[in-house]
Amino acid sequence: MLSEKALELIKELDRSKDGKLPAFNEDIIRKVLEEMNTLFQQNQRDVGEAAAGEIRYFPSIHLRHAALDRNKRCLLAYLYNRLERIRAMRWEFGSILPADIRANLCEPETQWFNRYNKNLASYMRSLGEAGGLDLTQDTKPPKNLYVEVRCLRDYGEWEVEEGDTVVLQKDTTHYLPLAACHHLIRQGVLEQVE
Amino acid sequence: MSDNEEDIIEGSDEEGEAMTASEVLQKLEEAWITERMSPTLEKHQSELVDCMLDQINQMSENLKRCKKYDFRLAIHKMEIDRIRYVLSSYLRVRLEKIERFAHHLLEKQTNLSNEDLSILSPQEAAYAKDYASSLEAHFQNLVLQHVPENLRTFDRGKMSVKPNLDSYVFLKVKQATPGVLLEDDTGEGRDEEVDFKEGSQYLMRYKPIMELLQSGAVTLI
Amino acid sequence: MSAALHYPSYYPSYFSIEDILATNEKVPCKFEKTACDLGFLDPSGGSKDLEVGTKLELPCWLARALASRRQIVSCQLPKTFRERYREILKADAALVDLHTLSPHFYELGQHLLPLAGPEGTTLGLLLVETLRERLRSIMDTSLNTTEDDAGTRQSKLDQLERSLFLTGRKTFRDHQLWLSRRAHIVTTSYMVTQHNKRKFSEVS
Amino acid sequence: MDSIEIEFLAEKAPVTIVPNFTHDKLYLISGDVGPFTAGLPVDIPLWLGINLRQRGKCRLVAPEWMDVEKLTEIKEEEKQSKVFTQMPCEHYLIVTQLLLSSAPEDIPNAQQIKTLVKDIWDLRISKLRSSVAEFIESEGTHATLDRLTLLEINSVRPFLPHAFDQLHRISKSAHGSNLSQTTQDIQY
Repeated sequence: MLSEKALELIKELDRSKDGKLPAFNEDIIRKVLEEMNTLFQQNQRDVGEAAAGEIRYFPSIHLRHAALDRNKRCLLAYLYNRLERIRAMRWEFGSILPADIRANLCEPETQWFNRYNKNLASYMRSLGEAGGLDLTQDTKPPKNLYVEVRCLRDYGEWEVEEGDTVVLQKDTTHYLPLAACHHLIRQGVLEQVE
Repeated sequence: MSDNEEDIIEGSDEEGEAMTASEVLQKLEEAWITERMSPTLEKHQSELVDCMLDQINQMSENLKRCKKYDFRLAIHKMEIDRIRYVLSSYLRVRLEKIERFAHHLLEKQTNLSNEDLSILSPQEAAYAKDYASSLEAHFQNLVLQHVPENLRTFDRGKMSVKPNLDSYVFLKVKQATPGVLLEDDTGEGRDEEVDFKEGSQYLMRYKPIMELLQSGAVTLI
Repeated sequence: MSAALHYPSYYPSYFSIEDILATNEKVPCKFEKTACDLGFLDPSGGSKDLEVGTKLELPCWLARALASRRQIVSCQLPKTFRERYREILKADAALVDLHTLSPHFYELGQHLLPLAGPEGTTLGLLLVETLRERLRSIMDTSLNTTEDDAGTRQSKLDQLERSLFLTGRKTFRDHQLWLSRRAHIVTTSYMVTQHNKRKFSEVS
Repeated sequence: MDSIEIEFLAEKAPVTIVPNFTHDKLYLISGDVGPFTAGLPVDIPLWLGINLRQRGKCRLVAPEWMDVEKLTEIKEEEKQSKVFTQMPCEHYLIVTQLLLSSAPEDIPNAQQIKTLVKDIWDLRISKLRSSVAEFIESEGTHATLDRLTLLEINSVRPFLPHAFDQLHRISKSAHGSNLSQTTQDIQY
């Protein structure tokens, strides 16, 4: 059936839910684009015939046109849903993605990610008059200023606040201001214990 | 630390009267809940946001002069954290909607007669524009420029994602409003009228109460 | 999933994966006009054209495009939506294994409405009534039961019902976590955790 | 909203404390609190009360309704009544949880209070579930939820509004009056 290749792209995304991102499938995209060009050329030819009075070509023209639209929809939906996941990653991983995830992005996606990063950063900087507001922080309503945290891996020396540093060594526990160590918890360096 | 009990700050409600910081905070919290519960993007409240950001920044500055063991320090810091949480959560949920409905919102924006009616703040509008055009550029780059000529357009009418204004919401009535019309749009011709009593709570579609929400007769809960 | 604050219910858009999958379900069609040079689409026929009278199962998106304007094809409802199954659904809506019957029951059903002809009204009613009948038990199991029971229950739901069910589950878990006074603890990002798990399993 | 966010809203409600210190008024952004005089009860926001209690600076005072006799009465009334009765506090479960987890020794009959409040919650939630079921079957287009508290409403959210969104969307396409967004996309 027509447009079956294009559907494979959608099924691929459907199978890898949970925010995972499979490698960019350039191969199938190319095949879909080829199918589209073939369908288009056949339609060009038949449209020529139809213009010369051969109305019997209309059903085929119509059918191929529907398939062309369907292919376009699948391709754009593939790109769109991937960008949505890449966007979510900015909020979860931060502005630098782990290397193995980066490897699954195609070059234009990496560029898009960088542009998203930049746009977000300049929006956050523009808030208020004193240097902006980091919206990736404060993910939960605050309870206490200080929290007890356990270190999940060696991270080395880290500056809590101006001039105040601690050494974050695996399995050590610390009592730190949540506002300062929030992003280390989100990134899996520290774990909040209670 | 602000030692002035009558700490009146700039910022204005409909009557143009100055509001106290605590009134601004109250309004911001209401706007936050409404934004969380509404299916669409509500009108921006950047005056409230700017004012509160200013307040917590000023307070943080003042706290630097406090002695480390000042009894009040932790209390003020906690309050700053609480306010910053509301601000962040409010602005985050707006960003989520702005991204999702970017094209739709920008189109509404261009059809505006008056800038005061703008739903997006100037910063948000800039953000939405860049976001929408980054999507289009990406589509162009990887797909649209490679497809047959008659399929190369990014058709906004068909493709832009729109909010579902038929979404059901919970609401509380602030001002009694008789005869609220719930039009039946499923074609069964069962229009209904409901008398909103003050303090009553309902679950109903967003669209019929959109204007009452804007006028303040109801709030989303 | 992540820190999403705005969770609208399912509402199809041009980019919906769900909608694209639902519209791929097959619909029995008969060609009312000859489609030149497209004989290859019929795996059983060997002719160059798709002749008038050819019966073929087409994906819903194509069936709709061909049936709508020039009536190139006429369509039949897929069997799940025909009378025999409608009777079964009417009699015992709450118990039917809808997932096996049609994984995109409600979405496909809605796309079939314009193809249903005089049966349209009955089909429309069937969709609304089936969901209404089943909601109670979806709500009760999603908001109450243990994880095991929930799993069994979920397997018999269509895609749309599943999304409702998972919505209820999330609320249930959130409330349990809150009751245990652990809801305020800041945790590692979901994606970071998943990523670390994958990395770990690759190493070991 | 998550339960934790409703708790955040509930933490703005006032609670009475008896401080063991004396201090001038505090000028918070959200409003002034105090002054504090050792031994004299004063009303302050719950979040602050709990913080001061954790720091050993005060004793919490149980709200008037947090009383075995009163709660037993409320429970009986809720049992007898077909409709939801008026709760003495918009955030009764949250306030109970917060006070009992941070200072059980400040609340007389803490264990009994906990059980009673849990019973009241359970009664109301099961009442809510059956009225939701009735509402679904009634084919109504809107529901009244008078006297339900925010956390109770949240226990059926977003399931209930989402379920109605879907019923509505499907009815709408069923009546063909207004084809949904994608139905049109595929149409041509």
